[in-house]
Amino acid sequence: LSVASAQAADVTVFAAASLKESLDAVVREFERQSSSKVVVSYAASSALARQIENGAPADVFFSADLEWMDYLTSKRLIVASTRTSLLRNELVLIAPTDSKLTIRIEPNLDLRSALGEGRLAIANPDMVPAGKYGKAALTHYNAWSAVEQRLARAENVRAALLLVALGEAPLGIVYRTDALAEPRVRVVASFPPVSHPDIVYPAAVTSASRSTRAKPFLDFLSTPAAAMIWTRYGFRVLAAPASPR
Amino acid sequence: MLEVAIQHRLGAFALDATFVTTARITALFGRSGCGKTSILNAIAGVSRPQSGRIALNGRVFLDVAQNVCLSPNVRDIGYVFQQGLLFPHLNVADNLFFSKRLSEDTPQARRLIELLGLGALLKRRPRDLSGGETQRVAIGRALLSNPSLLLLDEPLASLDAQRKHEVLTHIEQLRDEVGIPIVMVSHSIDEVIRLAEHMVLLEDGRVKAAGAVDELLARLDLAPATGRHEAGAVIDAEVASHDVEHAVTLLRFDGGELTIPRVVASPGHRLRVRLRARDVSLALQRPVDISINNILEGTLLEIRDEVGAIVDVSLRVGEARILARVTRLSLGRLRLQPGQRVYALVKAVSIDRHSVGYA
Amino acid sequence: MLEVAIQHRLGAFALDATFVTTARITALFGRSGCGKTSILNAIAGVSRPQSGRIALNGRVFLDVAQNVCLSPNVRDIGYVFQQGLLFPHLNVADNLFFSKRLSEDTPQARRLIELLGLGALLKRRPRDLSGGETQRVAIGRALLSNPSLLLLDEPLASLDAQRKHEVLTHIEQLRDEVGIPIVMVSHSIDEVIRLAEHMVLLEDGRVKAAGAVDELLARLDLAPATGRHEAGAVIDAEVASHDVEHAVTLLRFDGGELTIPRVVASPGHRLRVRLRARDVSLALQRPVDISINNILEGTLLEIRDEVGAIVDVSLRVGEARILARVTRLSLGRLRLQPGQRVYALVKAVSIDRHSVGYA
Amino acid sequence: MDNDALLQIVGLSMKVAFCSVLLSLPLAMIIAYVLARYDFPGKTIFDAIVHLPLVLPPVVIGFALLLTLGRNGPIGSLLHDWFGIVVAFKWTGAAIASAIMGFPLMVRAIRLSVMAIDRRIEHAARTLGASPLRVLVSVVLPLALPGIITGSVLSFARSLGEFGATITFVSNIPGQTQTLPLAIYTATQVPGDEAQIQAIWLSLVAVALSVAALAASEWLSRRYNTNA
Amino acid sequence: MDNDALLQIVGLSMKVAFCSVLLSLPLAMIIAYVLARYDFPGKTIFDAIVHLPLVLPPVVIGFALLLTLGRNGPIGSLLHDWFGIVVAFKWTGAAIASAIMGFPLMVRAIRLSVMAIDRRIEHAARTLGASPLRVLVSVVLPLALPGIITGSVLSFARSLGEFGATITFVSNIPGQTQTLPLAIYTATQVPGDEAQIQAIWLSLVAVALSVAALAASEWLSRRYNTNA
Ligand SMILES: Nc1ncnc2c1ncn2[C@@H]1O[C@H](COP(=O)(O)OP(=O)(O)OP(=O)(O)O)[C@@H](O)[C@H]1O
Ligand SMILES: Nc1ncnc2c1ncn2[C@@H]1O[C@H](COP(=O)(O)OP(=O)(O)OP(=O)(O)O)[C@@H](O)[C@H]1O
Ligand SMILES: [Mg+2]
Ligand SMILES: [Mg+2]
Repeated sequence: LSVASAQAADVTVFAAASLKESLDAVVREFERQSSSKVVVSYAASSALARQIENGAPADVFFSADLEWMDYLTSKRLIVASTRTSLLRNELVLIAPTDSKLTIRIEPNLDLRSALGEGRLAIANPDMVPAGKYGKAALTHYNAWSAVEQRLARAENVRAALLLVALGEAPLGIVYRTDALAEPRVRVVASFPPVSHPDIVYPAAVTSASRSTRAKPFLDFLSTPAAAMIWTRYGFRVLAAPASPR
Repeated sequence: MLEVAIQHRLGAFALDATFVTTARITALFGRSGCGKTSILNAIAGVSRPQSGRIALNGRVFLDVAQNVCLSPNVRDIGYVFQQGLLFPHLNVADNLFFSKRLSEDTPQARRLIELLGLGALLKRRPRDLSGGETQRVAIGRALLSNPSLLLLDEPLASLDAQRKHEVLTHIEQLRDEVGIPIVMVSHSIDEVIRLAEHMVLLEDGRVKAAGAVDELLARLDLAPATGRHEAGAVIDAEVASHDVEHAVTLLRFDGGELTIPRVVASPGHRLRVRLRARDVSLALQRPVDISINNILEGTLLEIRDEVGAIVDVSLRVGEARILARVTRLSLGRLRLQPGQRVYALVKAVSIDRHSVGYA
Repeated sequence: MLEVAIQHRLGAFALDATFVTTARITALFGRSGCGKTSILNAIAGVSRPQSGRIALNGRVFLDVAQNVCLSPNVRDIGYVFQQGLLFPHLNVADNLFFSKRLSEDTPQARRLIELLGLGALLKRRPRDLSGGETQRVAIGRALLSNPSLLLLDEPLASLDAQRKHEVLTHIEQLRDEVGIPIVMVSHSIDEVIRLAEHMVLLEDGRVKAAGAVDELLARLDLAPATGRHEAGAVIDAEVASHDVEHAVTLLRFDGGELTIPRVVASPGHRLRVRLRARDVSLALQRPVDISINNILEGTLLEIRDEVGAIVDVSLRVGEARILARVTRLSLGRLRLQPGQRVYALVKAVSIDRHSVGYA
Repeated sequence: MDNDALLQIVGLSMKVAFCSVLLSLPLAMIIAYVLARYDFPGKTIFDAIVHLPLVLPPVVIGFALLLTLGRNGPIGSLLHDWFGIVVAFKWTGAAIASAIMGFPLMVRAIRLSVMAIDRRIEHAARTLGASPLRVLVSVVLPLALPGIITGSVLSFARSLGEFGATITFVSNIPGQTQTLPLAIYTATQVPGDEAQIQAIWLSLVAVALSVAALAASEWLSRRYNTNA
Repeated sequence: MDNDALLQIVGLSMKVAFCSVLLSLPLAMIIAYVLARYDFPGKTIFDAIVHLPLVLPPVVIGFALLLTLGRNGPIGSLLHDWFGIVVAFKWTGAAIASAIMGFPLMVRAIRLSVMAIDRRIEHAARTLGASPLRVLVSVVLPLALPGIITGSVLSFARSLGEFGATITFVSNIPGQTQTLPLAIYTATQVPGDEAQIQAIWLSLVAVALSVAALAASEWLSRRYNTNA
């Protein structure tokens, strides 16, 4: 084992799996600047929330989903005052890079005919945030009932992305950040923010945290240095740096 | 004393066997499927009869009524199974010494390994043994467990004559020196006669007859079961002297003298000698210049009338009774009648080691 | 004609056996572990020798040099394995008819099932059979495969005498009626003598001697291997007449006549009669008034000098040679010398079914 | 969830589980036999490939399936172009995923039983004129039955619980590919008591199915038991 | 991912896999023996409970573990209050999760081998004075070795691939609970070629580990083979 990993972490972050790449980059920057050690446990927001509920040693919860953050808030498992909505993402319609499809997002959107025999790849709209946003957007354009039977409901947004990347699905709905990172897909269209609830990534320090570095880390996530990284990965930064207490 | 009284059903087969034996060696004899193995299994405790009682020298192994059933491992029994049943994962040495009652470097163990010819096989796995080798290891394993009762289920079936003789000799020694009682199954009446004193004759799961081997063999009603050609009589005799030059022993009994190939027994020692009817001829006059050494004078007692070529005739020689087997042709030719004075001719060479037992 | 010439190594054991036999029944004889089963395995094709050749009536089963090795299933061999090896998942009937060569309702099959006493067991699983029952099913299974060569590896080891006799009779019938050649392993020289014509004597994986059974048994150098007490001679005789009243048969051979218990053979038929040395006594004068029926005049040829009580003596009776066994004591008493005229006394009752074969 | 939906899920799960067992059984038997009986160069590697579905996270297997059996995958495109067969997003795909996930379990169980067979019994069958194929069918298979039953039970049970590979390969389409484990998973992903109760309820259904499968297997192995 | 991190993940996975096998082996042997040898009322239910980890989606098992062995769970709080032991979110918890997931595989394999043992061999041992315990240790266990080895290999392999229960129960904390399958999963959650290459690379490591385990098991079973 390397010395670095053997040393106990100063901050343990529980973060949604879809944040992996960008958060890793931010963490590296934070570690460089503050010479403290941060470890991140990536998993589904739901699992992480349940773990925090059951005594997980998390200092910071960084969710892709408001609902699970609300759940923890209601159980007083996070320090409400530290909760911030850090990032915003965009919902896009994607197709394989070589696809010739062109679609305009407009009322009475006809995705059904664009799909042909294929399916629309989307994260499970019953539970996964990206799916829920997608369902809201399609409903907004009266397209939901036409495609409801033609969905490829993936376990998460990455799986939906992969379905499109592999050409299994001619179209998919994912976050812009995902679409940017995957060279085998191209963005066909973006869903205007009005069509769905705000896609925000909330973060907070947990009530159980005893780490003195937790709050500084949370604050670092909204520093300009961090913001540069977030932007590079396609996020939009929402919050201004919180003032130290 | 071994007391067995058990009842058990196995499918269509009903075992209901009761016998008591105080003999050093008891033979279970009967046709294939008559229940011999089932009885040994019950005695060893590897199967549990539905009802009954088994006790050895007063120690109760099983008493279903009292709900007593000793575990096989505390019954202290050496059992040579019909199928060998070696431990396939252990080599021969580990099989032999599984019971841990004797260690590999006791003289006793070394002698037995030598006797069974297992010295070169000790590191072999059972799957690499021949049929006879397997059987010998099974015998060795049971004997090395230093049992207080030995159960042998056809242990000699696939041994060659020489090895069989050696093992039989060893079993006799165990019987005589160590005094371990033995219950054995054998299909060879020769083996039974040679070794056993007591015989339990089984038929279809029931005891058809039980008693001294000689008695049972002399009973003509059991002939179909025991094999007719083995009819004979046993004489109790005393060692008179040895003729070292000719390697013969002279025996005396109240009907006369018997010359037999030399046996190891000091003068005065009592022996049981089995004279098979088929080895005894009759003459009306004492023959001369004949190689037959034993010519016994006696009285013809009874002629057992039968159909076929062969007739068994009983005589009294002194106080002893012996049987002679002749053709019906000779019977007529010599005009043999009960009460007649006759000479019984017994070849010394026909009385081999197999026919002599220590009383 | 069966030709076997194989070499194989198994750990420390080296098999190197060559023999040719045209006999109807060939016996492999030898001590435990000498390689008998290994040879049968090679003939059946269940093991493949490292080098050598096996052929039956010109059909090559194996020729390692030519890279020929017939599959066991096309060799058309019935093999009764030493361990039975029944199919544990099939009931007795399915075991018996596994080969599908004969169906359950042929008279042949019914007769065999009857003979082997398996009628009541047909629906049983092998695990519910006794030792002897297992062996009988194994015999039945091989016989019902209608083989053109039968291999028997101690098939009678755990059968009672009566069943053994019945099975032996059946095997003799197969030999005589169907003409299936048989190679058998047996540790009982009685069985070998009764059944086999040709004998292959094995020692440590090598053929120590091979040839006609009688020849081999008469060779004194092989006595330790064949068992001394079985020494004897075989006489070729012709059925002269039957005495129905006394149930005996009169045989004629060029040294005289022999009375034996009745056999089923018409006058003129040639028989082979085995006279065991231990059943033959000698006299210098022709005894009278004696129950012994066969008194043959002959010339003493040779006295095989040995230590111990017993001496074997060979005589010429006509053109035939017979052996007599007497004590050294009698030898001295009668002052027997080669060239002397003697009478050989042979009890008729000692010539039982086991001693008579059809030539 | 209403009764119809539940029935549909259970029916689909049973169909997928049965078909996955039937699908994998023949190949598993062959491979188990080969692994039990033959030595060949690269056997360990071959064995490792058989174990792959166990060793890799199910999601990876799902991806691999997608890459090979998907419409653009090398095998998937062949199937589609030549036979018009599409398995992605179909219950057949779920059965394939389950079959693959249960495959190593099946192979190992059968292999264990084949290795326990006394080869001399097979030799006996050969001398009785049985061809190698007949020996396989009439002797080896029946004697390996305990392993075949155990392997089938394991594969069936695995199928009832298979989640990662299935959802990745054929997605989670109610009525088509939403098997019991997918439904259970979906229920666990929603906060709140109601969803939790539903998850527990569905789990009990899965347990009931497995009890039925186990009872059937016990009955079978008792019926064809060869070892007292 | 650098070499140190990889080594750490591999080391942790091996530790977890080994410990999970060791952890489950004794109990699996006892349960396999009981299931192979005894009949009792409720046996099928008991058997079903043993199969539970196979039948339910791994996430459900992980969730159940979290609820019972977590710090607030009935057993977890006992462990913590009485012995100061915490397994949730520790590598020990990962080992427990793996052990439970591999448990039915282990039990079934051992049970299969125990059922193949000729009971008369045990009887022979009893007549030679061996107590039931000695028979178990000196006869049954060695003769069940093929099943024990197979069961251990399956459990080990399952541990190398276990994802759902582990990530749910102990989360995915690098250096503490991030085993190989979790690392592979994490890599698959990142789009793009680089991450995909990393996922494949990690998968190959898992395969290499399983090849090593299989080679070891083959060697073991060859060494102690009782059936020619
Ligand atoms: N795998 C093996 N490794 C080493 N030696 C072996 C192996 N298999 C058999 N042998 C030896 O080969 C010899 C011949 O065995 P085989 O079974 O042919 O004997 P057999 O003549 O049939 O003896 P038996 O009368 O006892 O059945 C024996 O000494 C046996 O120990
Ligand atoms: N499980 C069973 N079901 C039905 N019958 C059985 C079962 N086990 C044994 N038998 C029958 O019980 C009888 C006695 O068997 P046992 O093994 O005691 O015979 P045996 O006298 O030892 O015979 P052998 O000399 O052939 O070994 C046999 O007829 C056998 O068929
Ligand atoms: Mg028996
Ligand atoms: Mg043999």
